[in-house]
Amino acid sequence: MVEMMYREALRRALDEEMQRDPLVFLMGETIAERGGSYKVTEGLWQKYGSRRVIDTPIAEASFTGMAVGAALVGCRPVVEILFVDFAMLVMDQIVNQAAKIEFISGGQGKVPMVLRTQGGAGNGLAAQHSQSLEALFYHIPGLKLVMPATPADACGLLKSAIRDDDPVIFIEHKLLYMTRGPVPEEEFLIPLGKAEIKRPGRDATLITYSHMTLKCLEAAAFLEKEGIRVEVIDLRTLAPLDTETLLDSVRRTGRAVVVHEACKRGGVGGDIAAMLMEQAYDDLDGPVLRIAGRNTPIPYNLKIERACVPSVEEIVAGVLSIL
Amino acid sequence: MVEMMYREALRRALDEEMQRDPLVFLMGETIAERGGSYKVTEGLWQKYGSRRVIDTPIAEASFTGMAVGAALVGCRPVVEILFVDFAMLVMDQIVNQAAKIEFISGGQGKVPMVLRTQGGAGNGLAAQHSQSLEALFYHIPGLKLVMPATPADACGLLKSAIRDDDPVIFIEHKLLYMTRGPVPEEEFLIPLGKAEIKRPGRDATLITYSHMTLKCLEAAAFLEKEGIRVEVIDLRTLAPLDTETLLDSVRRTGRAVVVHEACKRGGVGGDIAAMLMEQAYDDLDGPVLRIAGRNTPIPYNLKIERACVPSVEEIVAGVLSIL
Amino acid sequence: MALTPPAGDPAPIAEPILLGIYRNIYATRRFELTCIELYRQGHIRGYLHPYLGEEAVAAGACAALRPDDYIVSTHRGHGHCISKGADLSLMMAEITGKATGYCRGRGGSMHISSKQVNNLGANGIVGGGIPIAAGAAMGIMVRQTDQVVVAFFSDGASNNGVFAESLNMAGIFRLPVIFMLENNHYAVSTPIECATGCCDLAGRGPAYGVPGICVDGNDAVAVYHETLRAAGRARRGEGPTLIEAKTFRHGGHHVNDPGLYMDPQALAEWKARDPLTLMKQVIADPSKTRIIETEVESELEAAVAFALRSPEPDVAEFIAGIPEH
Amino acid sequence: MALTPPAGDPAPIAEPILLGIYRNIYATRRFELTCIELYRQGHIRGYLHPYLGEEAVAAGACAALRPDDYIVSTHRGHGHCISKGADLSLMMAEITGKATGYCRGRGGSMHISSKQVNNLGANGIVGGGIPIAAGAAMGIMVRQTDQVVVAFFSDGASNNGVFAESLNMAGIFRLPVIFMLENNHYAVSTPIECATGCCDLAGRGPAYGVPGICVDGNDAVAVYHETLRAAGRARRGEGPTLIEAKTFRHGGHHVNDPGLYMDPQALAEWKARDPLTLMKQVIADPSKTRIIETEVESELEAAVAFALRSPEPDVAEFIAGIPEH
Ligand SMILES: Cc1ncc(C[n+]2csc(CCOP(=O)(O)OP(=O)(O)O)c2C)c(N)n1
Ligand SMILES: Cc1ncc(C[n+]2csc(CCOP(=O)(O)OP(=O)(O)O)c2C)c(N)n1
Ligand SMILES: [Mg+2]
Ligand SMILES: [Mg+2]
Repeated sequence: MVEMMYREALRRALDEEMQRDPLVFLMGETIAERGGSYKVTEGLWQKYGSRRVIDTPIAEASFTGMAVGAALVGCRPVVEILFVDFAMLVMDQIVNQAAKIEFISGGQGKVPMVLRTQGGAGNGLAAQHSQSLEALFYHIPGLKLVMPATPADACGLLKSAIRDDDPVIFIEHKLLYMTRGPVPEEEFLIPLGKAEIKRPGRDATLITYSHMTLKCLEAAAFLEKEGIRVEVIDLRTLAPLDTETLLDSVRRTGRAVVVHEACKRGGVGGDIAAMLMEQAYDDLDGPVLRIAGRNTPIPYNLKIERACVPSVEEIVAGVLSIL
Repeated sequence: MVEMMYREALRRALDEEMQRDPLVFLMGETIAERGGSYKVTEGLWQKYGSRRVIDTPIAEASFTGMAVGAALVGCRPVVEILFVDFAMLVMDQIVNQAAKIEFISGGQGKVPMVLRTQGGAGNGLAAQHSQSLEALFYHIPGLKLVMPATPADACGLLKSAIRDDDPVIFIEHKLLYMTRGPVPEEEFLIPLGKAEIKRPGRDATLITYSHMTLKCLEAAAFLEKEGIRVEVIDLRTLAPLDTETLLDSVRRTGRAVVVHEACKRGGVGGDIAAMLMEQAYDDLDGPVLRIAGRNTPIPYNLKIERACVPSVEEIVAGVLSIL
Repeated sequence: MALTPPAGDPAPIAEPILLGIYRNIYATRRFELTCIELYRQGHIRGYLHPYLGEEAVAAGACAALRPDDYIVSTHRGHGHCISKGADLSLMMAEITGKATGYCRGRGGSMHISSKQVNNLGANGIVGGGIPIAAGAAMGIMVRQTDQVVVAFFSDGASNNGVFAESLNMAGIFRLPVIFMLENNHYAVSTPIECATGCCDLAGRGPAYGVPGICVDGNDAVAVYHETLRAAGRARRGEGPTLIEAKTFRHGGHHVNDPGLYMDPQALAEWKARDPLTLMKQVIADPSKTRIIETEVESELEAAVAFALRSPEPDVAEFIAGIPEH
Repeated sequence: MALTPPAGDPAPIAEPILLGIYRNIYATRRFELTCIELYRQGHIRGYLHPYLGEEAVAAGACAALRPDDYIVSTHRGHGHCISKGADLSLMMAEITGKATGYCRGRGGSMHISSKQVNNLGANGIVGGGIPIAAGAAMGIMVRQTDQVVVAFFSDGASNNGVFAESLNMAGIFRLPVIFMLENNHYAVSTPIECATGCCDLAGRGPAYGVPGICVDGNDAVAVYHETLRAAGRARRGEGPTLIEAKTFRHGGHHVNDPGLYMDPQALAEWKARDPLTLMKQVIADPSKTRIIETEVESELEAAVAFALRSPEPDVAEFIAGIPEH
């Protein structure tokens, strides 16, 4: 194991895959010489040149559409959309094109592209740079959706995403780039579609992903001191959803809380809660609780921004409320 | 009461509101002289002229952005996006602009616009002209979301949507335009945010909206013959959600099924089911069931297209399965 | 039928190419008329946008391409697919929604594609194919082959932002893509004069650093020569070209649109310059065109028979293929 | 400070207008430097994109507008807001996230707006404001007033599709909007030569049927005259104008970007033509500029004091305002 930052782990994944497969290439804004706003692609332009690390104009819709086209002719493009908020400019290319082409072509065409982007609140960037919009992709058949929380997951899942033959939406979190964690020294892959029990427990199951995994682990550590052992499951991949791991855990613990930063209304938490109810009703000792972002755009001021997303205290209180 | 078609009822709403308020105007593709693809705006250009019934080029992103701008300076634009699938081209304008401006301006700006569009499968129009994408709007704070099922609701709700000071996404269904129903002769409004019990019952609650309302009513009529009395609630407005009417019904019946045409994964059904569980767990005699579209793009061939969305038989079977 | 262009510069055009162009114009014309008939009989559902009157653009352009070159098509895409060499039977099966069609009955007319002939697909989103074409060209750049891509689209799409963006990016990356703007003067019922204040759409090329030229879209040979020239530039790494091919629909926007809004005089003038007739005049020898016509007719007859006797997709199999979560 | 232009044609420019322009350039310059300081001290969070070096564009353009005209701004928007006449205290309170700010601390620098002076708002989405501006102009058309709208945006945004679409639509509807393209030659670190193959961005106007002109963006008086002319056309129902104002940032893209990638020679040349100095030379009388400077300094001092002593938004109140479902 080596310690590295989340962003370094992402860079390593890109580097290894570009090394391995000459058909992998990167496209995005100021990702080349400048190495990207969050420094994920630093050094790759120097190593792979301008044919494979491509700076684009501010034309998200079309360069994402171009990734679809490049994927259709056999490449494996990885596009970077600076903020998931800006992914709203590429919804046609993702929802109507990337997600549909294999289907409408009856399997003739494949779109093995990855759209890397980044979301979440916490830096005072206000309403157009702080959203959590994964639910919009989660609902679209034909897309895979990955949201890693740790450097190791970031590396292993990004590699798998690049090798996957479906379009993969890969959403990072702005507060995670500088976090550190152990990553295997040898090359490794983490399969898409597998959740991970990040902390085992028996009293309740906390189901979460991305940055909220860290908060759930903190909450679990706190609760442990009170003698409450909660299991923390990091989904890692949201679509396809690892229902098996979730059902298995909930059947053991009898209680579940879904935690995410995105707004509660219409968030993926509702889908997961409903699925658990439908499939494990008799094993549950009470309703599945959702702890999620408030139903509001994110404000600029840090104090009120903080009030928009779940805190460790809220998670703790939520768990206590259902025991 | 007069009998009219859904599309006539929509036209009447537009006509009455344009008559009443010179700041209401319409924008869209071939809506003027040609009266729109689904004939909703027929005759309005002739009556109100090219300054208020405006044909645009195929530039959805920008004409929707223009509606935002026109709303900001005091107008009440109603834009038509031919298919909700094409709304994917205007997500930036809706999610990042229309839904955010009142908030980020601290209330200085208001965006009283309506985006009328149309969704759903059933006509062999395939994967890019048949989607049900309301969940994408449902998740975004700052938007209202209306999906009427009957001519009367279409008329009364569209009028309220136009008068509302928030951006309203108003989604019609392609299979409803030619359906008929009674509409009050006198001018009337239906408030946003109020569900309607379209058929009272005591054995289970069917929660639905848009075209599925018709199928649920059919299912309920069928079940009645078996002596099963299901209550059918038509949400009409999805956001804000009329939780009160839903909770009240479910507390009476003890059983709930949410039915929608959109894909189950990440659909609004999960949110509603989770909300009911969270708030009425003790009144429920079992899990809230979701009957929804399959997790697939819609194919062209009619036979397999039909297999993608819930049928009356499936709804009947679903209700029977939870009794 | 896929046609191989002569190597080198646009020398006097060889007869097999001319015959191939005629074949594709004729096949498209007859294919479209047959589809309209099948639509009226209920064998075709959904949207059907005939390419009638515009056949020379696809036939001329594709004649200048190699089989391994790509095209990207539109909602009005039968002509592109045929001219790139697709099989009429597999096309017809798709358009009638059969399991044997190119897309297994899932795509239909509006989404027809053929991997076999490198047609990356029609598109139900106006303008949707333009960045896909530029991206295929970028893929070619990454793979370092000398293929080219032709993006077909019409005047309506040219007012959409993705056209400007893609043109601009193709220019800076010198992508091997040809933007083939089929200016048929209408987007549904909206005449181009009402959709833009600019005169020649080809003029948008230079605004984004891309050469733009106009060509008579009813003259297949002219389209062929311009495409060949542009393809040469693209293969040599000299970047994209915007070609505005001026043409006209012979009828409404789709099968159910009588197109009454169309300017009758303009329609008559364009019909007088019917691309089929024009190309027949180029060939000059009626015995040669007759052979082609006979061949096409029997191909088409076989295609219809194949489509009509083919099975629809199996519902249970379809459902079984859908992932549960 | 909002400035009223002289009625009629661009006669020799009246002194109060010149002084007003100088005031706005100076105020913007000092405001930005103060913001950078406050950012370093931790009073400002998030993104801060200074308008340093570009002040003459907003000052010149807004001097040609009436108070009831609208502007639409960008992420680099302080200069637009100041030149349209906004209150420095309410601006500074917003940028420091206070409840007393224009947007109640919810918007911050990137979303500053002021209804009071008809600034429809800055935008965090590059290009996001362009259709909004065209739409405000359409609103004016519907309401039948003679107001105009100025859309500020930069070279990066001009490569986004919404620019092309909006330009085209403004042209066909003859909307009273002025597209003020602040070509500062960079989009973050990307020089404009790498982002497009075309030379003068103003040339995109004619490609969409809209007149396009270039102006020296560091010469506020020149910007004023061109804006006045365009506003006159717009008010007379003659439609939109694209004005490309060439200018240059005096530093990096945002407060934390040293801008090392910038061409040092070009930077030196542009700095030698500092819009503040140029405008000072126009006024010529140092006693007059000194009075303005003193006034601005005390306004600014008051603004900072107001901002710093203002309360932050109340959390409980904020939460109470959020709808439950
Ligand atoms: C983004 C989008 N907007 C609107 C439509 C509806 N529509 C289908 S075809 C068409 C007209 C297209 O005009 P043009 O690009 O000129 O193509 P043509 O039909 O002339 O071949 C329209 C508006 C669509 N399919 N996609
Ligand atoms: C749609 C979108 N893409 C990317 C960004 C990130 N971004 C912020 S400012 C900027 C550069 C904008 O360049 P330009 O339009 O020239 O404006 P300038 O900064 O020069 O004023 C970028 C890429 C964004 N905010 N919005
Ligand atoms: Mg056309
Ligand atoms: Mg710039």
